[in-house]
Amino acid sequence: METVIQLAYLAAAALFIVGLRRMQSPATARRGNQLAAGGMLVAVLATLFLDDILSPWMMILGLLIGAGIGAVLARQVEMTAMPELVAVFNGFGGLASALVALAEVAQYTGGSEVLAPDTELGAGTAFTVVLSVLIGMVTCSGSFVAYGKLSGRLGGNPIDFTGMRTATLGLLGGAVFFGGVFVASAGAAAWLTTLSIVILSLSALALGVLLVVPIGGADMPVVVALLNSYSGLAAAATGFVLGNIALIVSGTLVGAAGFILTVIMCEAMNRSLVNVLTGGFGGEEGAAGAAAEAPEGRTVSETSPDDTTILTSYADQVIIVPGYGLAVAQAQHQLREMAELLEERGVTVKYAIHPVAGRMPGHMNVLLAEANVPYDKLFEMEEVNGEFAQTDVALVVGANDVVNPAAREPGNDISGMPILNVDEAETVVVMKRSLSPGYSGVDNELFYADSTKMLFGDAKESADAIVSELKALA
Amino acid sequence: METVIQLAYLAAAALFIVGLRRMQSPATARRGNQLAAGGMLVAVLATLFLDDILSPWMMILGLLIGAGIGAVLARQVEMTAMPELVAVFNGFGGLASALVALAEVAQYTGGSEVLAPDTELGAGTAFTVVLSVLIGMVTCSGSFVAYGKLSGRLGGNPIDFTGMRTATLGLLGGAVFFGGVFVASAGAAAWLTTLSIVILSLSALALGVLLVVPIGGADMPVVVALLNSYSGLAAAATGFVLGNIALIVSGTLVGAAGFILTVIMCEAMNRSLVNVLTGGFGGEEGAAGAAAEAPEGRTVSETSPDDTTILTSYADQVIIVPGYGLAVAQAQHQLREMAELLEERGVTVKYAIHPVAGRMPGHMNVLLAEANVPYDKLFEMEEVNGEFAQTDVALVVGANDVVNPAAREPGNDISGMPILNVDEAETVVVMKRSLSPGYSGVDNELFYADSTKMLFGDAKESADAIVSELKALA
Amino acid sequence: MQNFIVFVLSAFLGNEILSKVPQTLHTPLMSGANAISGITVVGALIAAGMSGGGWSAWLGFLALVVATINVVGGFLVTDRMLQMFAQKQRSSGGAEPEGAKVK
Amino acid sequence: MQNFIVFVLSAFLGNEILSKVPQTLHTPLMSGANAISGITVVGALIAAGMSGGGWSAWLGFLALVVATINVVGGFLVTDRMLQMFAQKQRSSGGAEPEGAKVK
Ligand SMILES: NC(=O)c1ccc[n+]([C@@H]2O[C@H](COP(=O)([O-])OP(=O)(O)OC[C@H]3O[C@@H](n4cnc5c(N)ncnc54)[C@H](OP(=O)(O)O)[C@@H]3O)[C@@H](O)[C@H]2O)c1
Ligand SMILES: NC(=O)c1ccc[n+]([C@@H]2O[C@H](COP(=O)([O-])OP(=O)(O)OC[C@H]3O[C@@H](n4cnc5c(N)ncnc54)[C@H](OP(=O)(O)O)[C@@H]3O)[C@@H](O)[C@H]2O)c1
Repeated sequence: METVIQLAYLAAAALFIVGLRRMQSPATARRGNQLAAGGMLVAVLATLFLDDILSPWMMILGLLIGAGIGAVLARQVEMTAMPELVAVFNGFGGLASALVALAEVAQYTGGSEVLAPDTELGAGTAFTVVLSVLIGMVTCSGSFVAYGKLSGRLGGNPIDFTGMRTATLGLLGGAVFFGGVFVASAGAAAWLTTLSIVILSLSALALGVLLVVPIGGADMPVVVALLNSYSGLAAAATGFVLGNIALIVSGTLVGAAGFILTVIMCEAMNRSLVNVLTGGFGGEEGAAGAAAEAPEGRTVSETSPDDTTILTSYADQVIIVPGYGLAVAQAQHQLREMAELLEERGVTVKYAIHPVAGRMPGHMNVLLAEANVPYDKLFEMEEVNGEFAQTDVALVVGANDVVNPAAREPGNDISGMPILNVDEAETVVVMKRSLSPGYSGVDNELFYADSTKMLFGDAKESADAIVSELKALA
Repeated sequence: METVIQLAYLAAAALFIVGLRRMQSPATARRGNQLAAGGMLVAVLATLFLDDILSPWMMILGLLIGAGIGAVLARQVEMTAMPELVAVFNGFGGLASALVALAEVAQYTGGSEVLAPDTELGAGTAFTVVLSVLIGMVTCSGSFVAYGKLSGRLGGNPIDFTGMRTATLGLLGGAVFFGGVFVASAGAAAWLTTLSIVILSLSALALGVLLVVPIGGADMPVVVALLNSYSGLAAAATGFVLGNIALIVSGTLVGAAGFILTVIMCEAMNRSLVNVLTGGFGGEEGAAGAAAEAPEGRTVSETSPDDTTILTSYADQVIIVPGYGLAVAQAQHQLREMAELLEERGVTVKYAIHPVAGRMPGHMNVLLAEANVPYDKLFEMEEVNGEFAQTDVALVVGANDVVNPAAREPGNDISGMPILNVDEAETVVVMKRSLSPGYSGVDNELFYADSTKMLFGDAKESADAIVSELKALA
Repeated sequence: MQNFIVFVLSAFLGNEILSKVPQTLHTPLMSGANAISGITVVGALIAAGMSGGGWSAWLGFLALVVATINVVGGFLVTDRMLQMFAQKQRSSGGAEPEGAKVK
Repeated sequence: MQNFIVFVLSAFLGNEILSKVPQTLHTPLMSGANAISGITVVGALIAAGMSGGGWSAWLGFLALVVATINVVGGFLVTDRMLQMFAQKQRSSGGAEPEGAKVK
């Protein structure tokens, strides 16, 4: 039986591997996710057949409650609230890993046999318990702070108070110290073991808060990806505690996934991970500080939905550049409709997707997929950047940083970030609500360029108006 | 110490992985091979620090003798004899794995402790011993037969005698039976254990011979790749016997490599692996049976090096199609020189590389690399196939099957194999020694086509003559 | 030690597999990977079901509930997202109305 | 069991890494992989050095010799081959004579 269960765990790990492999193509990705879910089912079922189960009802009840809550959350969430939801799930994952390690400790200090087969709580295991609790708890509280910032429940501003760095370092030192005490006392005094692990848990929770609080709201996706990596590592550490292969393999895979995503995002923003984690960059404070009105002596030329309709409907080629504002306005359906109407009139319409447009990697792809925009109309930055020069109208919908020419000059927060060359198009129409800057807080010269026309207003409303005009034209 | 050695083994495995990863690009491949060699060094050094070493001199002596022989063999071999050499090394690898497993058995039956730490020769270990001996010995004798066929010491013809299949099946049955006896007797009678494993070894050796002997000489590269996979698996099985992680990881990686190469070769030849292993296909007997003289009523137009020189030097574009004959003639240096002279005269010269030209995957690439032909002149089949129609001269150098239009028709041995469309070129010059068919034994209609001119003779001599003519022209 | 080896191999494997996921799928990858990290549900099951009771059992039970939320919610939400990608592919041939498929 | 897990993970990893090797490098890959399969030299060392003598030691010694041939020969010959590829890259810029580099 033992061997069969081990084989089932291995099969689960294999299903995760195969599932993740299928994530390499949109055509197979859904199947891949289902395979991974199947792997999870196999692992859970196998566990239910372990010997020595004392309270099967507790297991079933826990599964049912968790599954119910998870299903409801997953059903109800808006697609735009994806980053928040991932953050919440992630926090739960980290918490669970830490709690399992704590249960193992409770089992030990309660004088019972420990959960891992054939082991006592030796120094090696104690060390992995510390890792599991530390990483798990940091992931948990960090993820919930990230959730708060992403959902707007906490302010997005980087929070910084005097002595915060000191406090962070102090907590880290404390966590390490009590981790050491825990390992040292693991074979000896039970009260010291309990005390040290409780203090460790609380410090780790506080640490998670302090680590994420100073990071600006807009950098949260990077934080979520990194915490995702941590929650994988926490699961792997728990796997070490229990000597469970399924946990080690899958946890490590997730750790790698999160880490790769983090690196990719940082690269695309042309910033280092350290800069993201310590920068206090990208809060709304930056936005508030910069100009929301045209500065003196500069003029912007405004346009209306009617004019934009005429302009685009007589164009040969229109390139749509979506950005975070599209997600905020939820304008993807209107945009798709507009593009289709233009195509009916013989206009070539393309979408130019910047790698970090939006707030999550692939954010725009998910949004446009939701609105059923066909694949072959989406172009990556490198593919499309040469085409703006032959394009009549570049339609910038709620994008800002990804089209900001300031990136080409040195000495500002987005210097060196590759951008979409919309300014090479004959006319640029920018759909946004004001002149306020984007995520980075860097002012955008594009708005004042001669070839640029601003279409102020919520992107959804503007797009709706254009759609009506186009229908009237036909 | 134990842990440090284990970590060293893990480091060795990691170096193999990183090394093999670098094989993904020609620019990094050499570094990759060196890293893998470094990994091997780490593993060997770590092993020398194991406790309980009884005879260090034996270890050092064995290493020195082996290294000496290996270095001499590697230094002296001709690049064209590569497949043979790999076959020989492979045979040694398989033999070594089997011998290690046998040593473990000898240790046990001699009443001493077994080599693997903390284990006796239980049923599980005994089973892995059987696998290791079986796979290792089959690999060994099979590889040496393959060597014999590749080097021409054994005839290339598929050998088949009455009752061979029966004999093969009998041996396999015997091997399985005595393997079973070995496992069953492992805890009990030492004499039975010894006897059964000796019989198993001998049957496995005979089995390796009988499995490879019926396969035609030209299919040997596929066999070598498959045996390569086996030798990896034998090493992995030995790793199970000894509980050694370095052996398991590396052996499995090699197993995967050999298997992938086997599959790729079979796919490129449009044949199934089963067909290769049982087909009795591709011996010289086929070649002998087919026409080496033009059949009655068919004429071929012959040409001379002089004419070919004129023809190519006034061409705009010449595409060179190398094949196995280039390797036989060792004409790559002359060919490169010829191409360079033509280029000096303003002719565009390209090399078209068919995926299975030659007798090993990438055979032509290795040959042409040896002659310093620059990368950017080599084109894969898909890239270049559309260009023949705009080409003045297609120069087929010792290639046959890969340009045989019979592949486009059903019902013969190469039906369905993709080919290079040389017949679309204005003129085709075929450099080979006779009208005899190639590897597959299928007659080639191309030789009788109106646009084809045959330049009979050894490819090296013909190319040499053309080079002299070109120099005289200049 | 063996566990550590498994860890190293998994890290290599994860790196190989995941660095090839295209940008388009990064959001679903993030949530899908997150769901997989819920594998800790196995540990939670062990903790909830095999503890002798007391603190240990309650910690295990709590772990089980939150881990299951992570697993079930994570896979479902990823599926919802990927479903949209699948739809998009199906409909990319043209803008036929749904009814067109019936014929 | 643990060993079997390591085996499975290695197989996945090998498949990922090796299916991306370009055709150009298949011959060196074959001989390089072959050299790596000589890792059995580690087993041979153990057998040769740790046996109590007799049959076991001689079998181990023989295993050691042939395994080392495989390892040393295999890596060297692969290096020879790959060296040619490296040369080719260097000289692909043009057919300058060697002397040109001195300046
Ligand atoms: N994708 C990722 O993985 C990722 C992760 C972390 C950070 N980032 C960062 O996020 C930024 C993304 O650039 P981006 O150009 O997509 O976005 P952005 O620079 O943040 O600009 C978004 C713009 O949308 C406008 N907007 C907001 N709500 C709107 C509505 N309802 N209707 C119309 N417009 C609206 C805003 O202007 P108004 O307020 O004037 O309307 C704002 O300027 C980059 O700096 C990137 O580095 C991306
Ligand atoms: N690459 C691989 O991985 C691989 C593996 C296994 C099998 N194969 C098979 O091998 C074949 C390869 O096709 P191929 O076109 O390269 O070779 P081929 O069909 O075997 O033909 C080679 C030709 O070279 C000629 N030749 C031999 N020695 C010569 C010399 N000294 N000078 C000039 N010509 C000489 C021979 O004709 P004469 O005797 O008239 O000179 C022969 O017709 C395919 O059928 C493929 O399936 C390939």
